[in-house]
Amino acid sequence: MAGNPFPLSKAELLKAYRTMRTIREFEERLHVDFGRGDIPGFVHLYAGEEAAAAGIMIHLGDGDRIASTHRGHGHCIAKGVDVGEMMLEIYGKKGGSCNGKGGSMHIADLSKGMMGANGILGAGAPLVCGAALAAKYRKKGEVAISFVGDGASNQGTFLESLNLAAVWNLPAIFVVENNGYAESTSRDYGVAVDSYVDRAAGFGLPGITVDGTDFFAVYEAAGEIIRRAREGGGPSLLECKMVRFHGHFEGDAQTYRGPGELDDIRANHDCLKKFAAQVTAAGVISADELAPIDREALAVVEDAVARAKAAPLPTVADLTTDVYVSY
Amino acid sequence: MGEGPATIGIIANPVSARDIRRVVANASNLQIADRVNIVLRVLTAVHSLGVNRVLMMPDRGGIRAMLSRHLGRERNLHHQFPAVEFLDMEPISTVDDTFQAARLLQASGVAAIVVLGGDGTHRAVVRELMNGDTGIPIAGLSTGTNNAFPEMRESTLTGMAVALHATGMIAPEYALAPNKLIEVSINEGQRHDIALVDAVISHERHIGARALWKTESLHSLYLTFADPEAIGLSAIGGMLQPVGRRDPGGLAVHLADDGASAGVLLRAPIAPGMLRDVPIAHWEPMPAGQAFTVPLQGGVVALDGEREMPFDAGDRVRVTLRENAFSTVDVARCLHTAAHMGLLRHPSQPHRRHPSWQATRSP
Amino acid sequence: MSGITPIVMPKWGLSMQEGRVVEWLVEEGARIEVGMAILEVETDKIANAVEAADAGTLRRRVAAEGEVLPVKALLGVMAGSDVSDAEIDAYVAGYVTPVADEAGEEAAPATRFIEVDGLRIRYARRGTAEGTPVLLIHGYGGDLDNWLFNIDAIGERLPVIAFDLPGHGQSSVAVPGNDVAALAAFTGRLMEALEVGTAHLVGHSLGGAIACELALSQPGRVASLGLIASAGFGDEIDEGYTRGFATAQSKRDLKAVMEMLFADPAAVTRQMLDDVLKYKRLDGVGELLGRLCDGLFAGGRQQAQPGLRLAGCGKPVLAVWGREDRIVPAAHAERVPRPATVAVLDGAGHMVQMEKANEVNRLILKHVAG
Amino acid sequence: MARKISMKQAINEALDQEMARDPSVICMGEDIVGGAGGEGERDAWGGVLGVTKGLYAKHGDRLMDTPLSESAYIGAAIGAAACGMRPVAELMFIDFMGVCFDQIFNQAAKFKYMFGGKAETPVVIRAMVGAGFRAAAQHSQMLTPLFTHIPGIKVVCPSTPYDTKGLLIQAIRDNDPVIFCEHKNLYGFEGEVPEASYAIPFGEANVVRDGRDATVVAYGLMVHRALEAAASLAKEGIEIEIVDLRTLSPIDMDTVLDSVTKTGRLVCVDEANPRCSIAADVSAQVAMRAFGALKAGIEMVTPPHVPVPFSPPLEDLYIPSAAQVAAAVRKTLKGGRH
Repeated sequence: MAGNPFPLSKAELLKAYRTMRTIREFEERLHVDFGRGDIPGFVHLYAGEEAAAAGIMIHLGDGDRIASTHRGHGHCIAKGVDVGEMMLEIYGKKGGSCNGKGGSMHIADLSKGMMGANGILGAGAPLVCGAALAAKYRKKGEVAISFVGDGASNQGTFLESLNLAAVWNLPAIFVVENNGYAESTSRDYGVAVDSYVDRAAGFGLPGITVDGTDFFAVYEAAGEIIRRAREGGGPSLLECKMVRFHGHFEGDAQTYRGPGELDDIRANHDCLKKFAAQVTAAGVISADELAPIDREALAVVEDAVARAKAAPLPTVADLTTDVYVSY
Repeated sequence: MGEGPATIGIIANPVSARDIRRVVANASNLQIADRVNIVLRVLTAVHSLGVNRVLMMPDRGGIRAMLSRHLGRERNLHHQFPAVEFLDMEPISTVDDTFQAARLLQASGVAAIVVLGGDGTHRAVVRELMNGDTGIPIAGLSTGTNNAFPEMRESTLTGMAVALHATGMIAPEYALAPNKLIEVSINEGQRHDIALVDAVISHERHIGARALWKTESLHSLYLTFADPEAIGLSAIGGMLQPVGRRDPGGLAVHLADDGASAGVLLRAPIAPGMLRDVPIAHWEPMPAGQAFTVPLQGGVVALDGEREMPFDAGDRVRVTLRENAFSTVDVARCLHTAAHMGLLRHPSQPHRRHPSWQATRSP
Repeated sequence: MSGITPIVMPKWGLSMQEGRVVEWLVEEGARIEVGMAILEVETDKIANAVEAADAGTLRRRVAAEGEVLPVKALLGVMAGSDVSDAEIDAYVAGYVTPVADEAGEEAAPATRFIEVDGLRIRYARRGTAEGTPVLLIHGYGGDLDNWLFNIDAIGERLPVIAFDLPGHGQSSVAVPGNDVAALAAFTGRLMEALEVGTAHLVGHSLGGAIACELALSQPGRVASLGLIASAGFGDEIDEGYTRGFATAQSKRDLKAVMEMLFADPAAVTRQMLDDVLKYKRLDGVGELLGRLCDGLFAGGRQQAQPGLRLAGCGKPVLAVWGREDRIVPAAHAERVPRPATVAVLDGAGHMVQMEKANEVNRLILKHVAG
Repeated sequence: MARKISMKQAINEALDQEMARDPSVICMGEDIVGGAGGEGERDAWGGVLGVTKGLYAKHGDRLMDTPLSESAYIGAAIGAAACGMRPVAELMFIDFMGVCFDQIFNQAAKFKYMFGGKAETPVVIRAMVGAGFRAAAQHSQMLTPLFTHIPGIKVVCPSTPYDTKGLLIQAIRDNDPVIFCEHKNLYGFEGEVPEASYAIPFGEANVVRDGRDATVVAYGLMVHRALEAAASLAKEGIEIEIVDLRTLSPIDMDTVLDSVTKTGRLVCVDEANPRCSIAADVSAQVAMRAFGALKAGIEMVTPPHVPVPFSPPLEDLYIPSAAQVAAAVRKTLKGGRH
């Protein structure tokens, strides 16, 4: 095989694969540990959706901001948030990304441009308008990206933000991660016009729909959208049609799905399998080169879990820090 | 036909006109609401002319959900529609949905298939129909980005023409027209596909966001027809040497590596909102049945505007034009024939607002 | 109405418009000597005693305790025994608080600004037109209102000029330097700008050190030195005050610091704190005071002691301390080179010119009269 | 010196000076410039009551008119704050908070704590508060208790032009989100304000009147009602001490407790509805922490627990009056254990 047919170097391809594989291992491990009762609270897993996070975030630097959703682990990892600190946070331990005060739904690391997973659906969109406004004042070509699910795209905040971003011509990008379900409710029921490109069009924004399980489709579309925003072309919307391997939250039996749906998703729409097939078929990366990454990702996650389990819990002294306390 | 209920199929692609050309070239986006309205107008038209059953492709892109809501409202208002049934399939929001729908429609024996989409959607339907060899005609409605193949026409009129054919009011020899296509074969049929308008060879070797719009990557174009009024990569041929939809043969265009080595530098509308200078090396007629071997070591074949078939050095890529490959409903001829024959004239029936038309065999 | 002497509401400072009668200290019919405290009056800034300017008998308390009255309102009547009660009744009934007089006085703004070396300096001119002027120099963190009980009293005899040092009061928030020499040099240039050739310098605390330094470096500008709780006579100074004043943010913190200035902490009123806070909150003041504190009082020690070099300077020197001075020890009075008039007053702290205003005013007037 | 300006001018001056001092300060809001996109005058309004008039000429595009889209632009202000800007967003009327409340109480208020102290959200949201404008139930509320309930938000409600300028400057420099409540009936109120820039620290109540007989705690317009009451009570020989809270979060309970310890009696005056109000909060704190000092029951003077009515006589009845404050003081003086 002569040459690399992809628009990324081999090293970049390996990095993208590592990102996706790390997310997958992280989420699958949480699925198991949550089931065992090791993890407090709610977790919402990103497994199955990795190609979107990886395909978009590979274009970004720390100065570019993202605001995530309740299903934010994948965005965090792809944006460069430390996996060990994330695991500590999810276990509610000291030293976590938020010192145990945020948990799964609120992991943030502003030094990495990660403005937080968000427990309020649709809340990230206005924040991203602000981040994009700040970027516009800074004039360094930074962009800001709001992730939103198909369900939360019905929130007024999201729709208002499309308008605000358009009228202020902000370097803001709205990524709709359309996995077909708002919690248990199908988009067929909950979305009057099940096209996010149409919603963008209603505000005069260009929109693209891509197969969110295809890393390369996401990569190329996101690249164009981000370049456009960096150069002053203003906001756009990217709809990634994708699949969710797990339930809305852990513990969700997913009885709302059709028969065989989950098996089909895992068999035929696994973005990691697709990626591996594409790069091996092209002869750029061999299966032998991917295997060590799989092992390393697993090791990273296992190490993070071990450290998280061993880490100290916050104490009463932590209860009243990081906020001013009146009387 | 003409005996029993006349049935047609509709395949409406919810995600055509959604690709990256919205961002890079201000291409239009036809909203789901508009696509649903187009379908509703087709339904009204075919019902008025005697089609009382329509089979539709289900989708997860919003058309089925909105259409179902709208049909409910229309029925509340006592508007008349044919029975609309969604095919028994689980949509997965890829081109496979179109393949499966075409397969099911073919099996159900519909008289014609109305297709809403661009060149890519029509290609997918035809590809599947080619496997079945039933000769079911299609009628295209432009709802895509590049719409060289489907004609720009009000959907009501297309629906009328389809009904005139489906009910047998106009015989197939008058109602239908033959079409060319291009077959692409890699390694003697190991991989095989078709194009309705253009098979374009690009140096790019990955599929990515599918749409092809970077002219510097183009190697050669194989065209079934080349219309100066068309948009898309076939416009390159259209501006060099027009070849009609119904003319015999096609056109092969070979691009130069750069402007310096080009015989001609041609400015062509290669996508909506995008004119580019394309360096042309030479072009030649493409007689039917003659295989052209692509002299490129590794690249991708884009079919009707979308990257589909990557190939490596050593892969043997051959391109062949086929004539009379499949049928389309000739809307213009149907409507002119109907006018000429007075098919839509009928005695005044004040007590019936919605006459149910009896199929009338045409001369 | 010969023989009737009115006791009126005094005007203490530039902004006083009214005062509240706190307490009468003398019974009707009692004999009053010059300088005797007759009654206590409180303004929004400070409480003080109204002292007798003339001798006589208190015949009538006109103002009731607790009453708020404008400046120059009639508070009481002194008269000899030859004056009848009816005459006093008639006098009280006919007394009109002279607002017109006040309006005339206020027609010119109480303070003005002058630019010196690019700094905007607030100053006030009071007193008579003729004579060698008295220049009042306040201390670290103070302003010209520190002289509110003194400026008009001294002004009865001589022209008086008070000003806000650079970085203080309403002058620009900047200083020509963080040491006594720079501030003295600046004061000399201010005198030049104000066209004051020679003046009696009266300085309080840091202002005293500035006056000493000016007397040594530019003796031609100085007629005499009046040094009130003066810095410059040793290295001791209370760092808790100097640092605390610079850093205090809240009214609560500031109150504790300000109370160190007075023998009687109750002298620190809410209004006084508010005024100081208004100054301290201005952008840059906190940092400026910090730098000034670092320069003047590094390590909690006075860095310059020009007072100790006054011997043989040939200028008449008056030095006054409050015995309970907690900032600059009253013991420094002993270090003032003789010949000099030295007084240490009981019942007063560092702000002796406020707490014992009448005594300090008498000492100054006697001193400048030569 | 001794320059007198209105509260409205004080706000304008604070914004002007902070924008000049710090390039990261930006202002946004509906019609804060006015006339955007039209063919008429730019800076047509300078805010619905002209508070920001003239700033556009000096600071240009750092003042941004927004669409009528409170969730989006308040959220954007918060997002920009989290990314290094110091936005001052004007919400016109605090009553509009309902449409963007999530952005304030779930986002801005929480970031610092929820992200383990690693995020700052230095945003100021200015809004008009208070009744008396014949603006009825949706443009007249005193919603301060809604915000004091939420940890992480600072809440300011000044009563004088001097305080307004210093507190607004502090609000802009503060690293926490601040709800800055401007009483619309005080916009025209004049007072001495230094021309230079200054900041008044949060959490420091101001004793605006000394008195020995009873403590009256108030904020905003109610401080002036308390002062009116004080003047009439003084004629009866009753001297009340008035504590202007100035900032409601953080709240300076120490000053309140000091005063109550001195006077032994407390009247809380609040323009907010009585349930769970600032008055109720202060009363509870004093009862809890200074019960021994109290010589009589605590009195609250608030509107009735009804929406703000429109008809002028009804609205006048709604707003606590000086007479009501004086009556409450007399009542607490009559009652008592000593």
